[in-house]
Amino acid sequence: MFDLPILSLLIWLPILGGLGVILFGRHLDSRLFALGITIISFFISLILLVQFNSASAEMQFQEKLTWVSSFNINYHLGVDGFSVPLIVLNSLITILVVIAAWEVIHYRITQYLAAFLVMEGIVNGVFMALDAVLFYILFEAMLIPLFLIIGIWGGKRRVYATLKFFLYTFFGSVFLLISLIYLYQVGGSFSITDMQKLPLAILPQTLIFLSFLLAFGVKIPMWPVHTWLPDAHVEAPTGGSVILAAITLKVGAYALIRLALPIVPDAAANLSSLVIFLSLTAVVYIGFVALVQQDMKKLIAYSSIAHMGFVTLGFFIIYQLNKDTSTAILAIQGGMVQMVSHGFISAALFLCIGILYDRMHTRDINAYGGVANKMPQFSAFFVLFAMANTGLPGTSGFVGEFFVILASFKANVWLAFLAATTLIIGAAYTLWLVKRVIFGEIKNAEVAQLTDISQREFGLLTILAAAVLFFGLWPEPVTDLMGASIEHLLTQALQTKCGGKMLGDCL
Amino acid sequence: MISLSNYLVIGALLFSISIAGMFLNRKNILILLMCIELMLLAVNMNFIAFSYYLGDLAGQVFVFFILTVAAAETAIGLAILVLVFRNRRTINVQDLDSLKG
Amino acid sequence: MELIYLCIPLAPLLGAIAAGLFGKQLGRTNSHRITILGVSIALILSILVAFDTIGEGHTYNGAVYTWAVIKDFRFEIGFLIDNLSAMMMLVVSFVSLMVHIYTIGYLHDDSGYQRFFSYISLFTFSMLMLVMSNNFMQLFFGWEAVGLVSYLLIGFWFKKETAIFANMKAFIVNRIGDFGFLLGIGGILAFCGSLDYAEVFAKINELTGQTISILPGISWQASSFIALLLFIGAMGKSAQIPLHVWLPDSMEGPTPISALIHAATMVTAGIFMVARMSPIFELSDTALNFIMVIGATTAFLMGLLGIVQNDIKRVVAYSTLSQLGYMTAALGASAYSASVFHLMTHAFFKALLFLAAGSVIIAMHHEQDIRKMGGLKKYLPITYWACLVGSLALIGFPGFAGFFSKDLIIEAIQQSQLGAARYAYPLVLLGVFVTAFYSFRMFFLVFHGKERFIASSDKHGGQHTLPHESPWTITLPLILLVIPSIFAGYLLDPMVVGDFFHEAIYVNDAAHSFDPNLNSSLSQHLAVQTISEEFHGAFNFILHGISQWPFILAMMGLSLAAYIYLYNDSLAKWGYKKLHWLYNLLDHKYYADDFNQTVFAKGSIYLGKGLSVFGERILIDGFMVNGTAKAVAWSASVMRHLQTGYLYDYAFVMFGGLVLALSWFLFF
Amino acid sequence: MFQQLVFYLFTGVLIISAIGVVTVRNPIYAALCLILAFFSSSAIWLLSGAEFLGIVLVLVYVGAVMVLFLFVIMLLDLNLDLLKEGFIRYLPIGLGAAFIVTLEMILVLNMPAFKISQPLASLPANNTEALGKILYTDYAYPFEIAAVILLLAIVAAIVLTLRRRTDTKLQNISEQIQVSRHDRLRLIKMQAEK
Repeated sequence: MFDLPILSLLIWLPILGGLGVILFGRHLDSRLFALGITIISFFISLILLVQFNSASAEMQFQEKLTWVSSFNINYHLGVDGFSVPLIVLNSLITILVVIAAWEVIHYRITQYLAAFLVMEGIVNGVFMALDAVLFYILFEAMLIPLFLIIGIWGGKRRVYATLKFFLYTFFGSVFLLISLIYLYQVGGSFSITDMQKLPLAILPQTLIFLSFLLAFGVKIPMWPVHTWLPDAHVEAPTGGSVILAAITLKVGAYALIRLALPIVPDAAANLSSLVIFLSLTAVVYIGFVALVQQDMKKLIAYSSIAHMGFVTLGFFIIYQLNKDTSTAILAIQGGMVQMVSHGFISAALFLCIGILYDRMHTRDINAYGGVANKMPQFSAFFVLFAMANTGLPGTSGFVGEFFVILASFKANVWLAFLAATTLIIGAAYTLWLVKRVIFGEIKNAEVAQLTDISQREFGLLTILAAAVLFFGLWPEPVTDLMGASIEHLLTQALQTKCGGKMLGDCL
Repeated sequence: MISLSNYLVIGALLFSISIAGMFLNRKNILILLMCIELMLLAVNMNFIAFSYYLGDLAGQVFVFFILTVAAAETAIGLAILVLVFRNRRTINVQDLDSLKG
Repeated sequence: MELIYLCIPLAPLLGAIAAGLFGKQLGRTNSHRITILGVSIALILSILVAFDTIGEGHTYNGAVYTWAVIKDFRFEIGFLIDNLSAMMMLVVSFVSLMVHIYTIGYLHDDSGYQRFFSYISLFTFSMLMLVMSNNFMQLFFGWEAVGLVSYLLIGFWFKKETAIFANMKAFIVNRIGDFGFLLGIGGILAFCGSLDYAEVFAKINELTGQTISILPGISWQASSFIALLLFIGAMGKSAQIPLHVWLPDSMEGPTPISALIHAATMVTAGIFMVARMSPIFELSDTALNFIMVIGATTAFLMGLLGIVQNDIKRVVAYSTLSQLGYMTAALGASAYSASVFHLMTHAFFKALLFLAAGSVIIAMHHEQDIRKMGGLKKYLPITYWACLVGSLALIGFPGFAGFFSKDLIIEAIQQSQLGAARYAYPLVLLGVFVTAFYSFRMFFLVFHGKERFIASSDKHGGQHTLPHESPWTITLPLILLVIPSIFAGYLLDPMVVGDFFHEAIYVNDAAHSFDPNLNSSLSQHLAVQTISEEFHGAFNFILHGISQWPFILAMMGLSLAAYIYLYNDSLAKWGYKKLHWLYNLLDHKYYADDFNQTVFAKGSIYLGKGLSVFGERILIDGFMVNGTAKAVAWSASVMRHLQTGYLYDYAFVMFGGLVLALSWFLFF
Repeated sequence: MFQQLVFYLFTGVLIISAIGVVTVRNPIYAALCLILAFFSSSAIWLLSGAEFLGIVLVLVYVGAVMVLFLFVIMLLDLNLDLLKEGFIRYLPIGLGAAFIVTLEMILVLNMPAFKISQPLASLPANNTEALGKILYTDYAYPFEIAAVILLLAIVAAIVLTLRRRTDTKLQNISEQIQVSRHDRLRLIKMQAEK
């Protein structure tokens, strides 16, 4: 049992399962088959979680096979405190997506499920890869299933959305590849851990950092390279939106932690103001933009961008703290918890919108009103998730924002001030949405025909609601899981690599 | 004595003539194909000359291969020409502009 | 004992969960039984705790569980039980129980019956967590949780457009306060390194002398800055100007919650918070001055608004605002104990007033306009007497609860040596007159005079059954609340004079005025202590009070109201004509709502639209993203002309290349 | 001396026939001129010791390729007037281009490396044998590839020009045999006519 290559299993089981669904989908119930695969992988990820030693910052469960020996490329996997929660999150969300597709997707359901299974495997791989080439390939491969999901099962303007999504993200990645090759040229190894130890002068650091920022910033997405996200969300099917918001966005932020901060700490320190500026712009500017959206999915998409702004803010505020390690840990914890929490909340909100869309076939806010009259259970869930989205204490949405705001106060009052405006703006756009959709008199005949959520939908939302409340009331399990890894990260991220006297001071 | 440059001048002249031919007969694919043959002949001529003056057979081997490939090229070229004519009833180059951007 | 502490909030929570999740299965009766049981347990245990804490002097400070540990920072959920929290627990659970019982009658026919019980039990839980907390984070938890429940309850009748507008407004305005509060907490953590009350207060003196740089070159005292930020939170929750706008609108919710949340408990959370954090506020005269100005302004201006209101609940709501202003002003005068004392008495008599108003509303079949009432005295005797007691307590009639607490506040402000006191004192004095006037205006209009409701209903041609007294579920809480509304004032001796809160509240003895020549012997923060020294029993306090300005002003207000509304209402019409501009100003609530709607709400939307159109669509998507695509397409459309498709052109280009390559070879 | 005479003679013929290829109006004449050019160059090659290639040039080129050319020219119904259009117009350009190339080539040929008047080393006496030896040993693989290219060219030429006529009444016997009942007969259930 313990000798199983558990990480490889988490990658290849869903991928092979996905291929299996395509091959044998005609002969057996593809939904049950896919569900089985996802549940098994979820249990494997739970085993990973249980066996993971959170006291150690080492890469655990390492697997290493030679892949291309002439370039020193290896199939090298390993997990630490950053990867494990995201892997579990990914495995869980994929189950939900499969269940969410159960009665809703009629067109080529086998391929639909297969795409999600493959996606799960690839994303798990991204979270585990310790080899830069492997990482890059998986990072790019992730686009393919998502591209297909939006392009085949998407809405009317899906072709525009997919093209935009693909070109946008691909544009960023090109620079990533160049940087990785440069690092290989200098250090002679594609191993990420070797790259983290590689001393670099400030100029290459700056260029590499900018390329990382572009590549991962598009994925996160950071302002101003975010405009693909609302379009992609609007056109994506419900499952696609859920995966996009809950998982894909996390990959970018994870990559910042895994690559940008440890490999180029000096450049990150020098340019942290830029990233913080972009993050705060995301929080404030995007908040106002979200306020006026007429499309529910667009609104939630914009709110996702604003929330991810907290993640990047948390990651980069550490450079403004004068080496106050405790507060820096608080900030990174905040960013990470925000990622996990946003995974649940955005998934839940997109599922909710999907539930409404399945019944009304429109996402226009004006077409709704008084849904609470007809769907009381749904409304209760929706209000709960909306509140979580506004960062209400007791829900997971609060934890990350709380930590990040506390940490940024230490850095600068104004940073905290701008970050905390999300309390007001976030409440404004979310509650206005709730007011217009959920409350009020029944607006029209279509709303009057609505039926409350089925047991399947109830189950889905219950799982997410439980997760949201659990981590809101007791985030310690997550923070404990990451504690050691974050301290390790800080030693790398706050240490100069360019031979200067202090961080970022390199001649 | 006949020196190497004599041969090379022949090659150069043949080459120039074929280039002039391409300009002059720009509408007729057939003549264009013949000009290509002529051009290859010029190249071959140089190879043979170098082979002779440097005492190295490799030049002749090259000519051998060029002849082979040129024969194949002519065969396919003419086949395409026949096909074009069959479909368009013309081999006028001016009418063949499907590649226009 | 810890188990008891834990049970106090958990009992209502379980009730809330049961009624909320299984309301349908439980049915109406079981739902209210189970929630009332939960709150009763909380009340009984609170009484036990109160005896233990106040009687025996046991205090408790400990964690329930660790919420998260991040290196040096510990975030815990825990309880701090001392006299202050014990008293608050008592008030909360008592008023909550009254409201629970009252609701049985009030919402008898409502379809959301179980939901309502679930909400108010949840509220009780949140409020108890708030007052029992031993750290800032849990305080914030409770703070936002009561905001959430308030949101849900204001929008309880979610079909009503005004209600769902009001609840959104309430939440967002509260969020503005929370925004400051959260930043204040950030400051606490940044400077003290902990969020635990005990640890923070132990380190609080390190704050003095520390500065926060606000702008390059401008830095503030850290203590003032943090205190002000925290107070912004209190302003939101306790509805102080300019964040008061949500409270009148919140009257869209059912009356029981107006009594529980928007009068007795939640809105006083801000007062409680400032009192709890007295060690921080004591460090900053700036903050105290600011608090006193805001409080006094609120007390007077909001009272004025009460005069022109015709909705019975809104009159009470504005009186709540005004009373909250009194409490806040007292906080500014460092008279924390007086403020908390007033908080307690106010909780009782204002809950009483609201519940009585609710009783009237039921009797009038949900008619809330006091101009359409009148002469209800003979139909609603119990409500009448309850309302009378409440009003007397509110205006500070000697012997009633409000007299002691309010007099104390006014005295404290008079005694205060802070600069703001000179501004605040006249305002709070005038406020007394105003309070008496609008309270009895409402009282007389509702219970005395002509029975105008008959006329109005005749006009509509409807058959109007005469109003009759409410069922016992409604009158019982009224009667039970009458008792503390009269007698709670006599706790003055132990609570304020007896240094009841000495462990919970800290008054800076050493703080002296800015000007050492002014009055060096008297500490400017020691207003309460000064009063206490002159205190010789409750009876003497009453006797003393009768000869003072507050009493005289109150009687003047009462008499004026009686004269106008009982004998000569032409005076009101005269005043209305003469002071038309003033009436307009008051009727529009100083145009605060209009201002907010136009500037903030519309402004945000326009800003959002502008950013959405200009920033997103034109600049980023149009220029940067699609612009790149268009640039590529444009250059391709130019370049394509190079592709003529003619064989000889390609050959020509090849030839050109050949010549160039050859030339390169030759000449370079 | 005789060698020189022969050389210049064939060179003259070669150049004149090459000019003829590009100038004559009729493609058939052009092809015949090309044949003449091949003949004369083959003679020059023989002079310079490449007997095998000289013969191959005549056999393969003149014998096969040029015949193919002539076939095609004669099979196609060409409009010669159109094809010759613009000859005069492009004459200056053509001559100019040829002039530039010749000029540059002369400059190239002026390099000392090309100033060789005597063979530096002599080739083996039996040209065919020597060429065969290295072709089947050192150049075995290129030789094979050349063979494959030729095969490919044969296949390509056939495939390209193969015309499937639809107006013939050709039988597809295998299809006829494999036919089943369902392909030809459909049973319909219908109401009886009344």
